[in-house]
Amino acid sequence: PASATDVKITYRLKWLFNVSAAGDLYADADGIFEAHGLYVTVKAGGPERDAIKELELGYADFGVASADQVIRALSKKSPVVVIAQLFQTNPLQWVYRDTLSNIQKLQDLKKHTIGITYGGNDETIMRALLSAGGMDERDVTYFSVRYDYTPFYKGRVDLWPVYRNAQGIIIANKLKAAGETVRFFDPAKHGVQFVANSVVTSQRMIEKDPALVLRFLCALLKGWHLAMAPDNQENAIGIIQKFDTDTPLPTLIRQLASTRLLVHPAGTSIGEIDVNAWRQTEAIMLAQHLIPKPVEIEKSLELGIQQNAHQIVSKNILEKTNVYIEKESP
Amino acid sequence: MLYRRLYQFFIIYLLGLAILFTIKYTLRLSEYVIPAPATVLLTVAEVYARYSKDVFDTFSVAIIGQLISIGLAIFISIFGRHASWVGSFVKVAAYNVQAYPIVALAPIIFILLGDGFLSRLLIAAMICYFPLLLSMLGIMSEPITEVEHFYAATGRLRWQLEVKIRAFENLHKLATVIAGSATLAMAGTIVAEFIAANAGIGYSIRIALYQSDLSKILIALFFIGITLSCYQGFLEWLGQQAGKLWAGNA
Amino acid sequence: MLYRRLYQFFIIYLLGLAILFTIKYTLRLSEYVIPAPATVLLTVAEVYARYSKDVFDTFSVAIIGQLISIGLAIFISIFGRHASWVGSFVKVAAYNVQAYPIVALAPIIFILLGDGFLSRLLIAAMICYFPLLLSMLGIMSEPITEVEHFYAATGRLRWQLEVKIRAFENLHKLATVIAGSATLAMAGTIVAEFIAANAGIGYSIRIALYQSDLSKILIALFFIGITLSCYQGFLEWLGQQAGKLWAGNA
Amino acid sequence: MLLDCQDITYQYPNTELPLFKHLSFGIDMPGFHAIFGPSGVGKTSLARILTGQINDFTGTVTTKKDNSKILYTYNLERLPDWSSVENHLAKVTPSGKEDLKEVFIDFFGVRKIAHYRFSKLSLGQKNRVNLIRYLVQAFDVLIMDECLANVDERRREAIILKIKEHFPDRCFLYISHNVSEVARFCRQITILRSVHKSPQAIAISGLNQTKEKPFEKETLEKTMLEVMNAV
Amino acid sequence: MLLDCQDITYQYPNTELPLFKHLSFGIDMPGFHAIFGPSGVGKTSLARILTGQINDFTGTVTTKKDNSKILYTYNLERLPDWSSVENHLAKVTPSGKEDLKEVFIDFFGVRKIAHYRFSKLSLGQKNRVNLIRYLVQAFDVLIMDECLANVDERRREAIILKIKEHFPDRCFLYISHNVSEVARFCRQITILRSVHKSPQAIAISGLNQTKEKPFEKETLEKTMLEVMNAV
Ligand SMILES: Nc1ncnc2c1ncn2[C@@H]1O[C@H](COP(=O)(O)OP(=O)(O)OP(=O)(O)O)[C@@H](O)[C@H]1O
Ligand SMILES: Nc1ncnc2c1ncn2[C@@H]1O[C@H](COP(=O)(O)OP(=O)(O)OP(=O)(O)O)[C@@H](O)[C@H]1O
Ligand SMILES: [Mg+2]
Ligand SMILES: [Mg+2]
Repeated sequence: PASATDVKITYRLKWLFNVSAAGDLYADADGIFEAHGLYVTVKAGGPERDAIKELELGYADFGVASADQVIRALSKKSPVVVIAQLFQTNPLQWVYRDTLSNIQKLQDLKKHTIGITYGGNDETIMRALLSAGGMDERDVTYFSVRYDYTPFYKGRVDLWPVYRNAQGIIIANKLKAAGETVRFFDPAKHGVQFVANSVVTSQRMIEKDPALVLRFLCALLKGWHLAMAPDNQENAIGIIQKFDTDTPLPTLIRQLASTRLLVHPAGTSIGEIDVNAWRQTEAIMLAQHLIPKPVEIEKSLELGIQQNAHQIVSKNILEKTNVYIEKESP
Repeated sequence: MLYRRLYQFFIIYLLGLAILFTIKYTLRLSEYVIPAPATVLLTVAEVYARYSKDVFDTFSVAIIGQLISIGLAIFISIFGRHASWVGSFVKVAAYNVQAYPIVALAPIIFILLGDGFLSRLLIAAMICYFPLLLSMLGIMSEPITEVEHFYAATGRLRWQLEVKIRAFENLHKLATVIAGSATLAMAGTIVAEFIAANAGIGYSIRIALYQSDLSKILIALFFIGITLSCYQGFLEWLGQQAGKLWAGNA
Repeated sequence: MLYRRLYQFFIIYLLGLAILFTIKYTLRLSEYVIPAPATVLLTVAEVYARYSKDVFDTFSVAIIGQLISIGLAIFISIFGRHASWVGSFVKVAAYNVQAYPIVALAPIIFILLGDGFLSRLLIAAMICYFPLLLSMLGIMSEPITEVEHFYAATGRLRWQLEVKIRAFENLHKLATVIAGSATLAMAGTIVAEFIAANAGIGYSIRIALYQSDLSKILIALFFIGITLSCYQGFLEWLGQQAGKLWAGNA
Repeated sequence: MLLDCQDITYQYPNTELPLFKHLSFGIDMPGFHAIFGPSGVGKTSLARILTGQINDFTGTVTTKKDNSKILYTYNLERLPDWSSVENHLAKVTPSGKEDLKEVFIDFFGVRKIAHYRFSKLSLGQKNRVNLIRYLVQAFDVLIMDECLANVDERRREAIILKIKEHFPDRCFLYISHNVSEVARFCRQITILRSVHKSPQAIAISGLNQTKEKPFEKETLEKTMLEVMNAV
Repeated sequence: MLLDCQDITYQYPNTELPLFKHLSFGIDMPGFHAIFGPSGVGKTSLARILTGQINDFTGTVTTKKDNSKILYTYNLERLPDWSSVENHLAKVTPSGKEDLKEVFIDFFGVRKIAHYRFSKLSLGQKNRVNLIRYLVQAFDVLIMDECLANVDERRREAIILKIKEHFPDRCFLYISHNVSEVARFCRQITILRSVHKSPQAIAISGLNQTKEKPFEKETLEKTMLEVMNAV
C-alpha cells in the first residue's frame, strides 16, 4: 500500500506563501515530509484558488480551506473532510486607530464605518457580530473593501478587516512609523467563533489510505510544532523568509509571534479541531442563508485521525527522535 | 442580422454549458465544482431579476465609458499621428499607461479620484480606449494623397480636414473597431466593478466568486453576453446608417 | 528613435512621481498613504534585482502570448471577414468570450487547464488578441477592387491571395496595431500572474498590494515601462524593415 | 451573334433618369471593335452590364457559346506591389503562353522596367503592364476600358496592331475617346448615344486597319466624320 | 523668364540610370504650353520637380516672381465623397470666383451631375470636376498632367479653348499624349526626350489656336510631323 512506500503528494495552501503557512512551509523545507516518506509539492493559494475543488479534480491531495468554504462545499455534496484546524482563533480581525474609543462591547460598533469584503467571510462574521449585539447593518456604515487600504489610511473607514498575524502587523508598523497606534477588534472575544484555515482532504483519500492521511498529518503537525516552538524561532524565521521574500525580518518576527497566539493559544493543542466553533460557524451560515439546510458538520470532522496524529507528534517531539517511521514500517 | 447574432450567441453559450456539464458528469464532480443543470435553473429563478438589473446598470456605465474612450482615442490619435516629438511623446505616454495592469493602478486611481462612479468610469474607459487608439493611429498617420493633394497644394489642409478625410476613407474599418470596442467597454466596466464598485454585475460576480457559486457566474455571463450581442448588432446597424448618410448610400 | 522613446518614458514616469509627491506634501499625506522619495529609493535598492528578473520573466511570457494572439487574430479574422453565417458565428464567439472579465473566467480556466504556464499564457493571449482581431477584421473585410478585380475575373482569387492583398495594402496599419498590442500582451500577462499568483512581476505586484507597499508598485511600474518602451521601439523598427523588404523600399 | 444585347434598360439607384432605355446592339464577328461615345454616356456602365458586375438591369445579354468568357480591364487597375512586375506577370501567365508574354513585354516596351514594382511605374507603363496580363489569359471577349489612355499615340497604335495580329479570332471591345484611332483600327464601332436619342446605339464600320492593309486618308476622314455626327 | 529650369539632373533612388541629365528648358511668356513626350520619359517626374514634390535633384528651377504659385493636378485625384460635387466646389472657391465656377460647371457639362458624389461620376466627369476646382484657385502656373485624358475630344477641345479665353495671362503646362491637340492648341511645346539624347528637351512652337484664330490644316500637319520627329 501507498503508506509503506514513498508517495508524491500535492498540498494546496489557502493563500500566498506567508507566515500563515509557517508550519506547512517548515514541514516542507525542513525535510519533515521526506522523513515521513512523502514527496510533497506545496502550492501557494490565492483568492481565485479553491483547494476543495482541486481535491475533487485530483489536482491536489490535501489542502487548506476556510471553514465557510468547507461548509459550502459540504452543503453542495462535495466529499471533503477536515483533518485538522490550523487556527484556533480566527486571524481575521478588524484594525482601528486608538484615536477611536476602545471597542469593548459590540454596541461600541454603532455608528462606525466598517470595512467588509462583500461576499467574503468577514461580512459573514460582522453580520453575526451585529446580530449577536442586537444590531443590524443600519446601525453601522459598511464600506466595501478592495485591494488597497487608502480609505482606512485616510480615515474614511474606522475599522478595516485584516489578517491579524500578517497584514495586521504590517499596517500596525506603518502607522506606528507615523506615530499612530492601533488596536484590533477580535470577534472571538465577543463570542463569535468562526473557524478559519483547516486542513482538508477528500473522503476518497480517507477511505482509500487512512494511514497515508495519518502520516501526512503527523508530518504537517510536526512542522507546525517546530514552526511555533519559541526556542526554534531562528529556524522557523529562516524558512519562512525563503518563501516570503517581501517581508522584512523584524516584521516577520512579530508576525510569527502573533501567529503563535492564534495557532497555539494556551489550553489548546496544535491542529485541534474545535467542534463547537465549527457548529457555531455552521449555525451562523445557516442563519444568514449562506447554506440552505444544516450539513451536520461534525460528521465531516475527522477528530480521530487528528487526535491520533497529535499524540504521535507530541510524543516524538518530546523524544526529539523520529520513532514514528520504525513503528509504522513493517 | 440581429436575430442571427442572438441565436448564434445562444448556440455558443449552450455549447459552453454542454462542455462544462460533460466534464462534470464524466469526472463525477460535485455540485460544488460544477453545478447541475437543475441547480443552474433554480439559481436563474432566484437571481434573474437582480442580475438583469445589474447588467443593465453596468451596461449604462459601459456606454458612457465607451463614448469617453472614443473621444480619448480620437484626441490622442490626432496628436500621435505625426512622427513629431509631441506625437511620439503622446504615444509613449498612452502606451505605457496601458501596460500597467489596472489592478496595480487602481490604488492610485482611488487615491486621486476616490472610489465610486468616476473611478469605475475611468477604468472602463482605460480598458476600452486602447484598441480604438491603435487603429485610429494607424488610420490617421497614413496620408491619402489622391484626395489630400489638392487641399495641401492650395494650403487648405488644416488638421481637422486631414482627420476628416482619413476617417472617411476608413469609415468601414473605424465602424468595425468602434462596434467591437463595445465589448471591451463592457469588460472594462465589469473589471472596474470587480475591483472597485459596490454595484453592477461585476460586483455580483465577485460575490459569486467568493461564495464559489459557479451557477451564478454562468447566469451573469449569459446576461452579459445577450446584452452585448444586442448592443453589438445595434452599433453595426448604426455604423451602416452613418456610412449610408455620410457616403450618400454608397 | 529608441533613445527618444526611452527618455520620453523617463519624463512621463518622473512626471507621474512628481504628481504623486506633490499630492503627498500638499495634502500632508503620511508615509503609509504615499511613501516619501527616500523610501522609494531605499526600496529600489532592496528589490531592483528581483523585480528586473520578474519583469524579464513576465516579458518572455508576454512575447509568446503576443505571437499566439497574432496567430489567433489572423485565424479568426480570416473566417470572420465574410458576412457569411460562419463569419458572423466566429465573430459573435470571439466577441462574447472577450466580454467576460478574465477575473470571472479565471476560475473556470484554472479548472480546465490547472495553474501554471498554460493558464498564464492563455489569459495573456486572450487580453492581447482582441484589438488585433478588430483591426484585422476591419482590414480583411474591405475589398481592394483595383487590385483584386483581375484575380477575381480570372478565377485566381483564392482566400490566401485575398488576405495577402488586403494585408499588404494595409501594412502600415497592421504594423501599428501589432506593435501596440505588445503593450496589451504585457498587461495581459501581468493580470494573469496577478490572478494565478505563481510567478512574474504580476505576482510581485499582488504581494506589494497585499502589503500595501506603494513604493514597490511604483518600482514595478518603472521596470515594466522601460522594458516595454524598448520592445515597442524594436517592434516598430521591425515593422519598418518588413515593410521595406516586402514593398521594396517603397 | 458573338455577343448580343437586346432591349437593355437600366437606371442607377437614386438617380433621376435611366442610363439605358431599350438599348440593343450586337457583335456578329470576331475582331477589334469599339464602343464609342461622349464622356458620361454609359460606356463603362455597359461594360459592367456585359460582365455581370451590374445585374439588376432588364433586357438580355447573350453570347454565342453560353460559357463565353468575357474579361473587363480598365485603366485604374493596380498590380500588387510586393514583387516586381515581371514576377507578377510570370505568376499569372497560363502555361503555354509564356512566349506570348515575353513577346508582349518586349513589344510593349516594358522590358527595361519589368523589374520595378508596379507603384514605381509611370501611368502609361502601368497601362501596358496591366494589359499584358489580360492578353495572356483565356477569353472570348476582352473589354478594354480606356486601358491605353495614358500611353503615347505611336506606341498605342503599334500595340493595337500587334493585338489584332495575334488574336484574329477573338473579340475585343475597345473603349477610347480617340476618334481617329477608333475609326482607323476598329472593325465595328458601336456608338453609344444619350438616352434621349433613339436608337441609343448605332453601329458604324471602321477601317479596321492592319499591318498588311493600310488606309486611305479620305476614307478615314469620312469615317471620322460619320462617327462624330452619329454621336 | 516666367519659369526656368537649368541643368537639371535627377535619378530615382535605386534605379540604374538617371531620368534627367543636364535638362534645361524655359517658358518665357504666359499661355497654354505643353510638355510632350513618350510614356515613361519623365513628364510627371518633371512636374513633381517643378512643384517641389521631388527636391533631391541638382540644378535650378527659377520663376519670375520668386513667390510664383505653381499648382499641379493629375488625373487620379479624387474629391472627398462625403458631400456632393457642387458642395465641394462651392467650399473651395475663393470669394469673387463664384461666377467663374458656375460658368465652368455649365461649360464643362457637369451641371446635371453636380449633385452626385464624386465616386458616382464617370472618369471623364471626374476629370472635369477636378479641373474646375483648380481653375478657380489663385495660381501663376498650372500643370495639367493628363487631367483631361478621359474626356471625349470634342469636349476637351472646347474646354481648352475656354481656358485660353479666360486666362490669357496665366501659364499652363499641359501634359497629354494627343499630338494633334498639343500641336493645335499649345503655344510652346516642350518635348522631353530620353536621357540618351541631348539636348533632352526641345522647344517647338505650336499653332496656339484660339476661338478667334482658327488654324490651317497644312501647318497643323507640319507641326505634328515636327513634333513626332523631335520625340
Ligand atoms: N454608381 C453609380 N451611381 C449613380 N450613377 C452612376 C454610377 N456610376 C455611374 N453613374 C452615372 O452614369 C453615367 C455613365 O457613367 P459611365 O462611367 O458608364 O460613363 P462612361 O461612358 O464610362 O464615361 P467616361 O467616358 O467618362 O468614362 C454617368 O453620368 C455617371 O454619373
Ligand atoms: N518613385 C519612383 N521610383 C523609381 N522610378 C520611378 C519612380 N517614379 C517613376 N519612376 C520611373 O521614372 C520614369 C518616368 O516616370 P514618369 O511618371 O515621370 O513618366 P511620364 O513621362 O509621366 O510617363 P506617362 O506619360 O506614362 O505618365 C519611368 O520609367 C518610371 O518607371
Ligand atoms: Mg468610363
Ligand atoms: Mg505621367
